[in-house]
Amino acid sequence: MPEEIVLLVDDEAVPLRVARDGEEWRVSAGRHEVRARLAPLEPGVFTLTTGGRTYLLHAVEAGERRALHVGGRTLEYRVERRSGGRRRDAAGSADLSAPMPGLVTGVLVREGDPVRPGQALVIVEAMKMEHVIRAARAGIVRRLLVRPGQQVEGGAAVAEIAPPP
Amino acid sequence: MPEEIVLLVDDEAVPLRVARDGEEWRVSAGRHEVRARLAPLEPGVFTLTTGGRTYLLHAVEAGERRALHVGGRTLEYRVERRSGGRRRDAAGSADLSAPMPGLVTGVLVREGDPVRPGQALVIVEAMKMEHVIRAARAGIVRRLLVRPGQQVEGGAAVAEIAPPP
Amino acid sequence: MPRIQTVLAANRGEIAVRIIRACRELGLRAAAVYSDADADALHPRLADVRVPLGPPEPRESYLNIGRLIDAARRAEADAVHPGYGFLAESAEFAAAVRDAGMVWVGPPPEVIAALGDKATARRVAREAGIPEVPGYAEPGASDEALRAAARRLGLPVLIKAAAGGGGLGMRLVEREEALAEALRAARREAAAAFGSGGLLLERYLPEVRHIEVQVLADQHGSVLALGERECSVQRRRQKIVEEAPSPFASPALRARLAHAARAVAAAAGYVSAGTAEFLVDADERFYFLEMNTRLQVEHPVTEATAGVDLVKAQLRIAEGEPLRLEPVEPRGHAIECRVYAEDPARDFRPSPGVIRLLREPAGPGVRVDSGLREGWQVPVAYDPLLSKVIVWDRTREDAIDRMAEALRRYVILGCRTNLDFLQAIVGHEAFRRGETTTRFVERHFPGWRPGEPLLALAAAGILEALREAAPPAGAAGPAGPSGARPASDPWETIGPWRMGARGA
Amino acid sequence: MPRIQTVLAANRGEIAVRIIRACRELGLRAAAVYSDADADALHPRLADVRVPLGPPEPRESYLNIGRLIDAARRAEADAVHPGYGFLAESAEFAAAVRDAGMVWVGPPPEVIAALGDKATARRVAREAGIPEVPGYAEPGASDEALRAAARRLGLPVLIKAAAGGGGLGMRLVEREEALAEALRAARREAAAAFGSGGLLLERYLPEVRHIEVQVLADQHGSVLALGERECSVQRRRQKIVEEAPSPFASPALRARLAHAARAVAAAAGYVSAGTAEFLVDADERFYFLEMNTRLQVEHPVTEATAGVDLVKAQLRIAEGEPLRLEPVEPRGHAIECRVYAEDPARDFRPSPGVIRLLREPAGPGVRVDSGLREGWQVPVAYDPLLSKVIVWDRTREDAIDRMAEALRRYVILGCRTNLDFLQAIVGHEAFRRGETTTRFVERHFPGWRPGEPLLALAAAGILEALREAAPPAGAAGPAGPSGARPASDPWETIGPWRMGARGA
Repeated sequence: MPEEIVLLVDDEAVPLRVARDGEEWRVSAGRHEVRARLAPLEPGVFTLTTGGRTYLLHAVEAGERRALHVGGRTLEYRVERRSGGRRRDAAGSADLSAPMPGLVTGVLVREGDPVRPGQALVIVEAMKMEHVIRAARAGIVRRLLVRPGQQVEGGAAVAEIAPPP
Repeated sequence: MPEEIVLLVDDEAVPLRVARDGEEWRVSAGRHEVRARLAPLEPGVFTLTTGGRTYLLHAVEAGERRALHVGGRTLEYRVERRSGGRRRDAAGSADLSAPMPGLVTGVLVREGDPVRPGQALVIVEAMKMEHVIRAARAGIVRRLLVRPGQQVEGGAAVAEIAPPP
Repeated sequence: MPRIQTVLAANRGEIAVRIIRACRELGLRAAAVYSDADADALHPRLADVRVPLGPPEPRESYLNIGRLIDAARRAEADAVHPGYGFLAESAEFAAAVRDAGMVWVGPPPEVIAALGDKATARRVAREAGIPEVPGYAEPGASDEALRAAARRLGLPVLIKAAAGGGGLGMRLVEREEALAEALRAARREAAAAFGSGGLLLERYLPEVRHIEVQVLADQHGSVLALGERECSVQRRRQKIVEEAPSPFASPALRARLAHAARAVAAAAGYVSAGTAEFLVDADERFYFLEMNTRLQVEHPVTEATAGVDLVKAQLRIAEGEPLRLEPVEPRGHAIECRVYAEDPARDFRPSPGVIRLLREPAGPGVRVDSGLREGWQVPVAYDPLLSKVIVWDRTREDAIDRMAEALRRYVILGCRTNLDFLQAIVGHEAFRRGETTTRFVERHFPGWRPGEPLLALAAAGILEALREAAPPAGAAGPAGPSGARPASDPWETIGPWRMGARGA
Repeated sequence: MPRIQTVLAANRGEIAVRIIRACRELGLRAAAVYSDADADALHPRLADVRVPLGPPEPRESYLNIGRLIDAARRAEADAVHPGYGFLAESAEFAAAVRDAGMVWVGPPPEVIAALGDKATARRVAREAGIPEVPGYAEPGASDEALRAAARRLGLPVLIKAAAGGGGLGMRLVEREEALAEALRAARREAAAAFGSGGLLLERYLPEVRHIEVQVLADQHGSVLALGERECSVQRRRQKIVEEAPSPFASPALRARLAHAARAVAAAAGYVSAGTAEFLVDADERFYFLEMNTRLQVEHPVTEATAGVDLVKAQLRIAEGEPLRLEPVEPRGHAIECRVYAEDPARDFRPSPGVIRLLREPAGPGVRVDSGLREGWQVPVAYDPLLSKVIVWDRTREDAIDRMAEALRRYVILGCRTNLDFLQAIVGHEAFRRGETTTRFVERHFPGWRPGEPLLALAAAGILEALREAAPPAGAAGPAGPSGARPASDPWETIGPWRMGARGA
């Protein structure tokens, strides 16, 4: 009986159907199907055999986040529970979050300011680069959530934009 | 107050005197003294600082056996408890034990045979080499502890030799 | 000159590791410095002496001349190797090292000052008869002057940090409206990276190659050219794949470039390892860009083809030894790929994280210059370069195949890297054909996203199905509930298999 | 000839890893075989296909022609690379591979048969006008005949396996009383290692060098000599340190050796990579010893100096490609040290164990060909070679310094190795002076024991004192009592620090 598993890859939902067939697994992703065997070697290391080749598979997890490497490809993902409660709204305020951990070096608007699409709002500096966070659409700055000089985490919201009146 | 610690290195007792002096340790081995600091980095990895240099120190243990690497040198050892009960008799039957794990391919004497010093008693094969275990001194074969075809552990006794009558 | 005893590597990451290794091979004591963010990094672990520098911010640590000199004194260093980036091209730092009675492993501060400022460097080249890229380079140029010059040159123009290198502070401006903001951002980045906000402009030459020549000069007037490197494959104006020799250069061009590089170095009284950078167009016309007065990130491809250890050569030159290298005939082909903690699918956004699992490739002709270790947190404060994979083989084709395999074998889990993107580049037919102009990435990889990783998705699906079947919090093995494992344990993983492994 | 698709590496350990890497770089599917003792080894992990062979005993696995052919079929292999040792010089295996319709990556069985038997090889050399070591080599010689020949030649004599190489079955006999037991033991070892107990005798030349020339020959009659290797530093008649070029050979001797090697190869109709071995005395007189019809353990030093990947070259030759290498001019200096699981202080006794911690050296000019991984149990059943450290640098002096540093950085905990001994050799003044005769070890290291490891003893003392102060069984950290850790956990260690680490 196939199981439905939804991976979140870069906040995009990737639904998989996974079924066991004796020693073999069948995994469907969209129109593609992979038939493979998995064998554990040691903690975090496995072999995956498919299509006449065996691949070394390395996998780790840290909290909700998972990462694995197989056949030269690296995949980072989270797992969506079937309850569906955790899925992010990809179209939402993602544009207004810090793209990476870093230092806020500039806040270019004030609360209540009207903004146009693409307008620079906040500057975050990390790894010797400056990143400008811009408005995704027109609106009013409802709340500013960071100050210059503040350290922010990757993904942290920096501002909320209300629709234009 | 210095502590006495006896390491067994290749079945030889190496007594050390170890004392703590603030952040520094003083370790005496025979006429030599080392003053050093130790700092942990992560499980099994430390730094050892002495004489103006800092060395990376790697250490593992498996049961009684310990091994470490520092400054390019590897040391395998066991620790003698001060009760003194575990120390081996280095001059004893060591010559009549298997030098390594392997397969007994020949037993060249029988119980009750007289043997002369250097006489070949047992042949053990391991890692593509043949090793002859010889009598260390003259005597009588009191007991044979292995048979041809038997797998033996490293250090396992293969025969007991009684003094000549 | 007295023999050097102790060398301070005034840098971090893979290049500090590189310097420390060279020192130890030469029997020199190697001293490392580290900021608070690098206390657990690889480079201090490999050194003989390790000195803390201060807070993570570069200005408080790796860019802080006073603290570095102080650290060198505490380490009883009698020489300082600056690596690349940070203060590697700071004449002020070089002078401070000299004034502190130590040996600077690099050219004298006067030469750094002359060549390190791109405006002055162009003049030196011009006087030596070497053609230069049309541009505007005046020391201390104001925003107004730069805007006027941009209009004169015609857009697109490239804004560059006068003091810098490595793409930092660089901005391509194609529309006049964008000029003001680009100047501002470039000044900020330049000031942060190099301690000077000075900028210059260059006319942007679109379909060119970036070719550079490695030189080595001793204190006695000998200058050697060790062959050229092609560094055209770039993203965000920063090199990611470099090779030697250039797949484009003809023997005649190669000889002309080597001659030009030696001429600039000789005219400047150059000492130590340095690099003359050129742009070369499709008709083999070349333009002098700048002279880098330091070791380059991509120096290993020259080491592989020329058979010269450039860091050891620098240290020997610094000790006053004359160059004992007969003119070097490069052999075979070398390629370097820079591994960055960044997300190529999101505008190469830096992506720091904890290295939870690391397997670095090895084997004949494969070299990995790395600052990585398992359990290490990649700091946010610095450039996201993690390591470099360098391969050598007899032909360019063989080297490409070797690189592809090395990249496939490179496992870094815990932070997003560009390893997938590098595989896409190296596997691209245009790369194999040697069509590596500076527009290579924008032409062949616009909005690149990794292909559907079917195998990886299947692996994830199976692992998650197994996890659902036997949740790790349920019946834990003899190691105790898996939740109790330390977060830095690289084997913290995949519930039911935690203990069921064959190796356990 | 059709292109090869899948290559079976019919071997184990570092050489299987080496072959698998080369195949994958060439885009070939790489198949590994493994005995039950090697199920957890590194080499099957790196392959695309892995086929179990059978029980650990070599005759049931790596020496079992039927099982190997069967494994090749199951892997759908169309070519077999034998590596070195085991069946690498078995004409019978080569013929079985050919008869199964697969490509043998090596010389044709007829050439192996002719050259692989040392007695026949000598005749080929003699007819090609190459001088040979005085000795007695008759196929199928009885013990009586050998004893009589030994008396004629005069002691000391060297007993050698007619079918073998690599020192197995070799015995130096200095006194007549020891002859009978030595012949018996040599026959046993030879039979076990090579499937044939045939022996030959050579007059023992004490103060000679062991110098060999790498050749590469294609199927179209081209034969190249890629320079010589010096392999004089030996223990128990087995090489432990090899280098290229020989520090002893003059350019004239080098040319004469290359000529002789090419002459023997051409006379034998040689194909693939092979090695002509010579003994050279202090007056530069040389004697042909034998032709090894396989890749040598020490092939990497030639790869480093000649700039040729010998395994890839073998695979291309096997596919029928003509040699496209112009005559090769070796460059710089390369050294290889063989890392063995053995105790040099106890007559080089093999010392298997579980690799509990592994840190392999890396960096410019350093290559480690290794079959190791953490957690792996070094099997008792096979040769104790664990890995090889190969360094290259511009001069022999620089290469020695690089090797010394690489060996210092090499951490293997869990089984006794010869790493300390290798450091002593490489650090010895006589080695630095190039005084590497075959008597080097017995002359400079009789009854060698490692010096007092004061630093290591101090470290042990401090760690034990800390352990006494806070015994691990007492107040265990959040990871639970340390006794519950799996025995293969490489971090199973040093009680109080188990959880107190900065990285945790």
